[in-house]
Amino acid sequence: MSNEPPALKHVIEAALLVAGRPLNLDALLGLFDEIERPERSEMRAALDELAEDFANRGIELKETASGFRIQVRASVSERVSRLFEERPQRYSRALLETLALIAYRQPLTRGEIEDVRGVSVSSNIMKTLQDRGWVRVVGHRDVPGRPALYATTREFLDYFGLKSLDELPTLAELRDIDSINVEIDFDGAEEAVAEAVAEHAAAEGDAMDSIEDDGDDRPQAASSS
Amino acid sequence: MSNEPPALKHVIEAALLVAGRPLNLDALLGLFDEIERPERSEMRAALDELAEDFANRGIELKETASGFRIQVRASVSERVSRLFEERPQRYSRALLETLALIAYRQPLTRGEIEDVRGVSVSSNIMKTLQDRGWVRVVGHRDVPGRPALYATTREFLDYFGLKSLDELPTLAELRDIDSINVEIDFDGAEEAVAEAVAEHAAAEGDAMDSIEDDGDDRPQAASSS
Amino acid sequence: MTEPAPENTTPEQAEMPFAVVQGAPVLQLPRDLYIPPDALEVFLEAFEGPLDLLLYLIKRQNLDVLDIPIAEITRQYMEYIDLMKDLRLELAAEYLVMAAMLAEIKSRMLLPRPVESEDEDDPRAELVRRLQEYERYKQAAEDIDALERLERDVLVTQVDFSERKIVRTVAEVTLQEMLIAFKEVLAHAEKYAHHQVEAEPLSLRQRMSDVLAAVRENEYRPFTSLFNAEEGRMGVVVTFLALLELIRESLIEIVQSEPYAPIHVKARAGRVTEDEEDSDEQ
Repeated sequence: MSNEPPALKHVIEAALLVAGRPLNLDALLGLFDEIERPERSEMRAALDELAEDFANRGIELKETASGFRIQVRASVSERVSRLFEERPQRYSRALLETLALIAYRQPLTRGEIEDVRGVSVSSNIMKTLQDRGWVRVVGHRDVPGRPALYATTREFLDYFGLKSLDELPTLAELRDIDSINVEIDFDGAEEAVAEAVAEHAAAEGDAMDSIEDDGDDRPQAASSS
Repeated sequence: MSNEPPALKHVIEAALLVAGRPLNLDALLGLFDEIERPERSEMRAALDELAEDFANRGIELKETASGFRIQVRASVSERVSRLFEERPQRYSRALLETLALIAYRQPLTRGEIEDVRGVSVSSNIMKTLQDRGWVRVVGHRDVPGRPALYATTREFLDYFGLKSLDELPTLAELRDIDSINVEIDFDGAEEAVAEAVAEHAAAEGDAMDSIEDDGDDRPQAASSS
Repeated sequence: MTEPAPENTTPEQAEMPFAVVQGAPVLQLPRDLYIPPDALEVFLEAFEGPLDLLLYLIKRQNLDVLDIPIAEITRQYMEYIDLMKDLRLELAAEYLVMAAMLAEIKSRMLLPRPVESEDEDDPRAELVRRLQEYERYKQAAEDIDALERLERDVLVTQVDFSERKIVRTVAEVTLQEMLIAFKEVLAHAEKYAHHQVEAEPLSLRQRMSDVLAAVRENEYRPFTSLFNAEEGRMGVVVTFLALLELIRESLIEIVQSEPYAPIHVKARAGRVTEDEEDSDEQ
C-alpha cells in the first residue's frame, strides 16, 4: 500500500462500510480533527464521487433521513439473499417411502402406511409432505379414531413431471426393474392400466351405460385446487 | 443502472459486504444455480480482480482461515474507528504468552503452559481465551487428573488475519549451550519446534539475523496501540 | 505495545540493542539506574515471573543467554527479591524457587569441572534451556500481538441487508429416488403375505382421491356432478370404478330419497376436522 493518505472518498467509503448505521455529514466530518477537517462542500463532492464510483457495481450510496448508507442494489439483492438460505436437508428414506406408498395406494391412512412399512410413520414426515404440497388429507376413514385419508396432489404430479399417476411404473414393473430408469417407456404402462380398467369395466358392463348419460352437464370438480 | 447482469466480482463484493462472516469459495459458488455457476477458476479470477480494484482504497480483500472478507485497511481503520466509542480490548502479556504457547505447541495442558512460563496461569486467562473463541478444549491428556488439552480455533486464525497456523510468525530457534565454544553454526540447532506448526526454518534464513534484528522485520511492530 | 513511560523503564527487552560479542563478554556491567520505590512496584509487577525477570537482567547487560555469569546475575536477582520483600510485595513462590535454583547453580559452578565437559555437565544447562524456551514464546507473543488483528488494526465491513428476501428452500428429490425407495418398501412388504400390495390401475387410486376430496360429509353432492364428460368414456369409467371402490371401503355414502330421484353422494366421515380445512386451502 502506498504511503499517500487515502482519498477522502475512500475514508468515507470505509466509514460507511463499518458504521453499521447511516452517517450524516456531521458524523463524517467528525472523523477529522479540526485542523485537517475538510469543508462541507468537499465532503459533499467526495460523496458524489463515491456514488459515481458505485455505478455499475453491486452496491450503491443512498441518502436517507438519518444520513448516508451503502446498500446492496436490487439487481444483486436476490442473488445475494441466497447467503441466508437455510441449506435444505435431503429427504429421508422414510419420507420417500411414505410418499411412494401414498402415491400408489391412495387414499390411505397413516396406520395403513405403517402396516406396509412395518414401522411407525412420524408426524413430522406427514407434516413435511403436506407443507410441501405433495400430500393432502382427502377424508377420513369411518373406523374408530376416524383416521385421516391421505392422497397425492396435483403439485406432486407437477413436481415429478407426471401428467397423471398412470405414468408411474406399475408395481409389477417396479419389482422387475433393478435400477429404475425414470425415462422408461410409460406408454406400455398406460396400456396395461387401460386394459385393467377395461376388464374391470366389462365385468360391470351394465352400470356403465347408464352412467355415461348422467355425466354430461357437470365438469369434474374433483381435481385438486 | 444498465440491464446487464452485474459482473461476477460485483456480486462477490456485495455478498462479502452483507454476509457478516467470511465466505469461502464454496459459499460464493453456492450463490449460483448449477446451470449458471461459474468455474472455480473464474471465481478465483474475479476475486483477484476485486482485490486489485481495492488496491488504492480504504478497504482490502483478505483471505483467512474461514474464507474471504472485506476489511478496512489498518491505515484507514484508525480514523474510522472514531465512529466507535468503545476502544478495542487490550490483552495482557500473560494472556498473549499463554495464547502463543497454545498456538505453537497445541494441543497442550495448562500445566505444560505453566512449565514454560515459570508461573501459574490464571483461570481468568483461560476463560477469556475461550470466551473469545480463540481457544478450546480438544481433549484430555491421559495422565492422573486428566487435564484438559487446549488448542486454537479457526476464529483465532480469522481474528489475527491468518489462513492457517503455518502463517504464524516463525518461532525463534533454540540454541545449544555448546555453541558458545563453537563457531556460530546454527544448522544443527534445535528442531523441537511445536508439533502442530509447520517448520519455517528454511524461510527464516540465517538464525543469527533473526536474533540480532529482534523483531525489526515484523510488520509494524509498535505503532498501533 | 506502547512506548514506555520515561520514568517507569518498563522491561521491554525487545527495545534494547542486542550486540553480543561472543567469547568476549562485556564485563563492564552498567550500573543499576536509580528507580523510585513507587515506580519500582509498577516495574516489578510488569514481570511475568522469575524467568522474565532473569531474562531482563541478562538482556539489560547485553549478555548472551547461553553464557550467563551466574554469580553476578544471581546477586542482581537476589537484590530484586530483597527489594520486593522490603516493599512487602506479594512474592510469588516461583521467585523463591528460582532463587534456590540460582544459588545451587552458583555453588556447582565453584566446583572444578572436567576439561571435556558435556553440556549436561554445565550446571547452567537446565536454566539456559528454560530461559531460551521461555524467551521464544515471549517473543512469539509479541509477534502475535504485532499481527494485524480485527478491531484494533482492521475493521470488518458489514452492510445492512435487513431488506433481504427470505428465501426458503426445500429439499429436492427425483422421481427415481422415490421409486427406488418404494421398491424397497415393496420388497419389505412382500415378506409379510398379509400385506400383499397388488397391482391395480393407478388412475383409479388417483380418481378415488379426487372424488373423496370433492365430497363433503354434511353436503349431498349430485352424483352426476362427479363425472366429467370431457374425459370421455374411459374417464367416466374410471370415476365410476373409483366410486364403487370408495363405497366398498365405506368412505362414501350414496343416497337416493326415492326410486329414480337424483342420486347424491356424501362422505361417510363425520365432522370436518381442522386437518381437512388446512389441506383444502392448498
